Amino acid sequence: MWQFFHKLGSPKWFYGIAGRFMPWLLGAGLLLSLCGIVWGLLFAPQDYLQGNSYRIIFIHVPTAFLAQSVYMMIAVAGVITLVWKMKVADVFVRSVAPVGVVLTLLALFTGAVWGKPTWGAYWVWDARLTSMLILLFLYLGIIGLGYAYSDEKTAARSVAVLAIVGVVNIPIIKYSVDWWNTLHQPATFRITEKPTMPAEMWVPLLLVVLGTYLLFGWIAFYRMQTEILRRERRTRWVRELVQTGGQSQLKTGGA
Amino acid sequence: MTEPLQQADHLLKAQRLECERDGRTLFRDLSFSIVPGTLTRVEGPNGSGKTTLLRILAGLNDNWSGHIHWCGRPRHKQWDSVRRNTLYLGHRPGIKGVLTPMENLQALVAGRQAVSRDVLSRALVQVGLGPWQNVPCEHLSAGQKRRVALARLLFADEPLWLLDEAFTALDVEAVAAVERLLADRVRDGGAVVMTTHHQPALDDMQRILLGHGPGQPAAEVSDEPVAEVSHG
Amino acid sequence: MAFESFSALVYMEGHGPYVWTCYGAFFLLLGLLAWYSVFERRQVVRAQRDQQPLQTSRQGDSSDWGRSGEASFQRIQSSHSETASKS
Amino acid sequence: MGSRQPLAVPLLDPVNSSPGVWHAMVAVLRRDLRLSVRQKQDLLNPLLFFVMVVALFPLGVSPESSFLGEAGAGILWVGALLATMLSLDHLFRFDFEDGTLEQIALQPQPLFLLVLSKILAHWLVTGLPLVILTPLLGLMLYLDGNSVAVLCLTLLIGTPVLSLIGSVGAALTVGLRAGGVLLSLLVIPLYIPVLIFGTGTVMAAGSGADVSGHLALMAAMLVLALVLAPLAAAAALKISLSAS
Repeated sequence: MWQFFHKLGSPKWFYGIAGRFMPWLLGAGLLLSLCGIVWGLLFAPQDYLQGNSYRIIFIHVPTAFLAQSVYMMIAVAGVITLVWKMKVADVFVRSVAPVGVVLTLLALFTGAVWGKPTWGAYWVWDARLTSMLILLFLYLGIIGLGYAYSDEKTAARSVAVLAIVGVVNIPIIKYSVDWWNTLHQPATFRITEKPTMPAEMWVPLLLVVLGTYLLFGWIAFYRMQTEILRRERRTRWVRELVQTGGQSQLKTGGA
Repeated sequence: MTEPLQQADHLLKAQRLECERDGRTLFRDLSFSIVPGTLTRVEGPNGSGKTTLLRILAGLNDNWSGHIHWCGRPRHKQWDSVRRNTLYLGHRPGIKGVLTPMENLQALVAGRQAVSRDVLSRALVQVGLGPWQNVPCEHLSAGQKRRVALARLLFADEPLWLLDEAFTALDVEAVAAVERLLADRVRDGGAVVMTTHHQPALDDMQRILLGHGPGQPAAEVSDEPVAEVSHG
Repeated sequence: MAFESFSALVYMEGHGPYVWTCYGAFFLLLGLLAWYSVFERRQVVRAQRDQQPLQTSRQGDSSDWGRSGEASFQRIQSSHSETASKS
Repeated sequence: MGSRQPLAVPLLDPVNSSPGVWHAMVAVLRRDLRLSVRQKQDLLNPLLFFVMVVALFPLGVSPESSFLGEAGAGILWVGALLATMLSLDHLFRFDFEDGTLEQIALQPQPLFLLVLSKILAHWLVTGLPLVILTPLLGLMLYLDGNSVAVLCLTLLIGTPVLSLIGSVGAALTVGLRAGGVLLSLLVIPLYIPVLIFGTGTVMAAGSGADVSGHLALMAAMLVLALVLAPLAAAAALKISLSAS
């Protein structure tokens, strides 16, 4: 276990192992999410309350879910950065924070568009949307702080502290926003709870959720590889990789 | 990692220190020990990492790798003792302009040492600030402000002093006086590590030589030690 | 199949524009993210390739002007002062 | 450890030879208070800012008593929040720049306790005056007596939380030359729960509900911030010092 942990800290080893996983992540991710989306759009039955607009759920919930869990992952990586000083953890934070922003933006956008047919306005100060907006601020803070420091180590450790402080705050923020707006809809879907939706609705949703997680894994690995190439550009293995590895290996990360 | 302890007569021992800053290696494979009763001068051109080294020794900078031992045991296991037994004076020594020399000293010393007002007052007199004791420091000259900071050395009881550019802005007599103070301290068994721009008139100095200057990109730093300790 | 015809699928009883906008944004943004990531990778690799010959050639060339870090603080004769002294 | 020559300058025992933690904390507090008293601007600026921001709302939105009575608590809370936030950048910056902060970090006492002292000093010179000024501004915004009392109570519990959370942001940005704007970006999302509970409590009081539960919740937030924020701020300060 510890050996594995130690190895994981080595950018070179991580570069290789990520390359081996990526094709599978990409393939399975695309397959699952496309299946789920097609099922949800074409075959799932209409919701008796919201009509067809509920079909936005098949992308709103996965992006919102993922946006939140990416923030948690960043905080976990922050703990690893501070405690074990592992380089790869920081590479993860750097590469993944922009992805989190994109996901949060998507969740906000789809939520707002969904709001129009449901509530009659594009923006309603609904608890979940407001929480997502605050999450966006948290992400922007992390990115802003990360780019403010020119020294990579300082940036990494500062961002780690901020992410941990943010993650301690997320439950408080969620609770306070829920309290502030008690008129919100109950959370649509939780893995741990028995779903109240019919299976024809939640199975495709589950597919898309799983698929986007896998796709996130792929884009995270891909971006991490790029970041590693950038950071380790002075090392011999990166030089050799760039010279002898050839384009194809670098683009897909080998396999 | 832990080697068998040798005679632990050193206060501080650094083994294979390496420090990289903004992608540039400042020093590598730097080993030395600081023994009571010695004066060590860190030497090197601008940008070679003298201040960084002192900050590492003080425990302010932790972007380094290697081993630092304090009195024979790894330093990170005994921060309390390290902090209490090390006095670090940076080139910005923490003197507030709106406070008087007396108030400044009181605030700086409060957490370290129980020193009476009387002692502080005598220290200020002896660094030549007797008449200025109750004048806000913003009205003092740069050299006088430096004297406020250095007044701490007149009663400091820490065995290890780390002085970064302690002589800046002092006039010739003051420099000589501080040099005498350091020599006395070393004779009494204290240890001093310092950086200075002038060549101090002190015999029996240890030297830590750093770097060849900022022109060297990190990629080209060879494996030969860029730093060494010689006894002068 | 929840829809009887293609046009019913597109129209979705009036909710079509909202649903399709969302899906459009989803694919567009994720596509942009993927494209940008590939673009970044190419840039990094290209920068690295362009730099390598430079780095290897530099190693032997120690006389490279201004790289030794030694200072002489000699005054520099600027062309302006030169012409001024001539006239 | 074998035979060792006795040192003429002995090693000091960190516990017995240095003044206690309490003494050190009081010294830090005293210095900061003294600095604020000598530099009156630090003391006055947040207050003036608070008053002016609050005065903008009747001018910019509506001076009707119906609007102000409804929104007054929120306006005062937002004003207090912004005033606190503006003063945060100075919390560590001057100490960082003149070397005081490294001397504090090198003291034998735990850094987070000394940081707590600094935060307390910050609250005493910014948060507390805001609370004291609130009844006056509350009257100008047509708040009734009960609401003003509850508002003051929420600010009394809430402004220390603002100072505590803000100290983490200040510590993270102290090494940056233009850290002020970034500091706001970092701190605002963390301030939202405090704001929500603060104004929510006043509104609940306005509708005649019992607010002791709300106040207890705010007190719990204060305790949590009191325990965690100094630790995080101390960690952040060490990072910032390490980079300088």
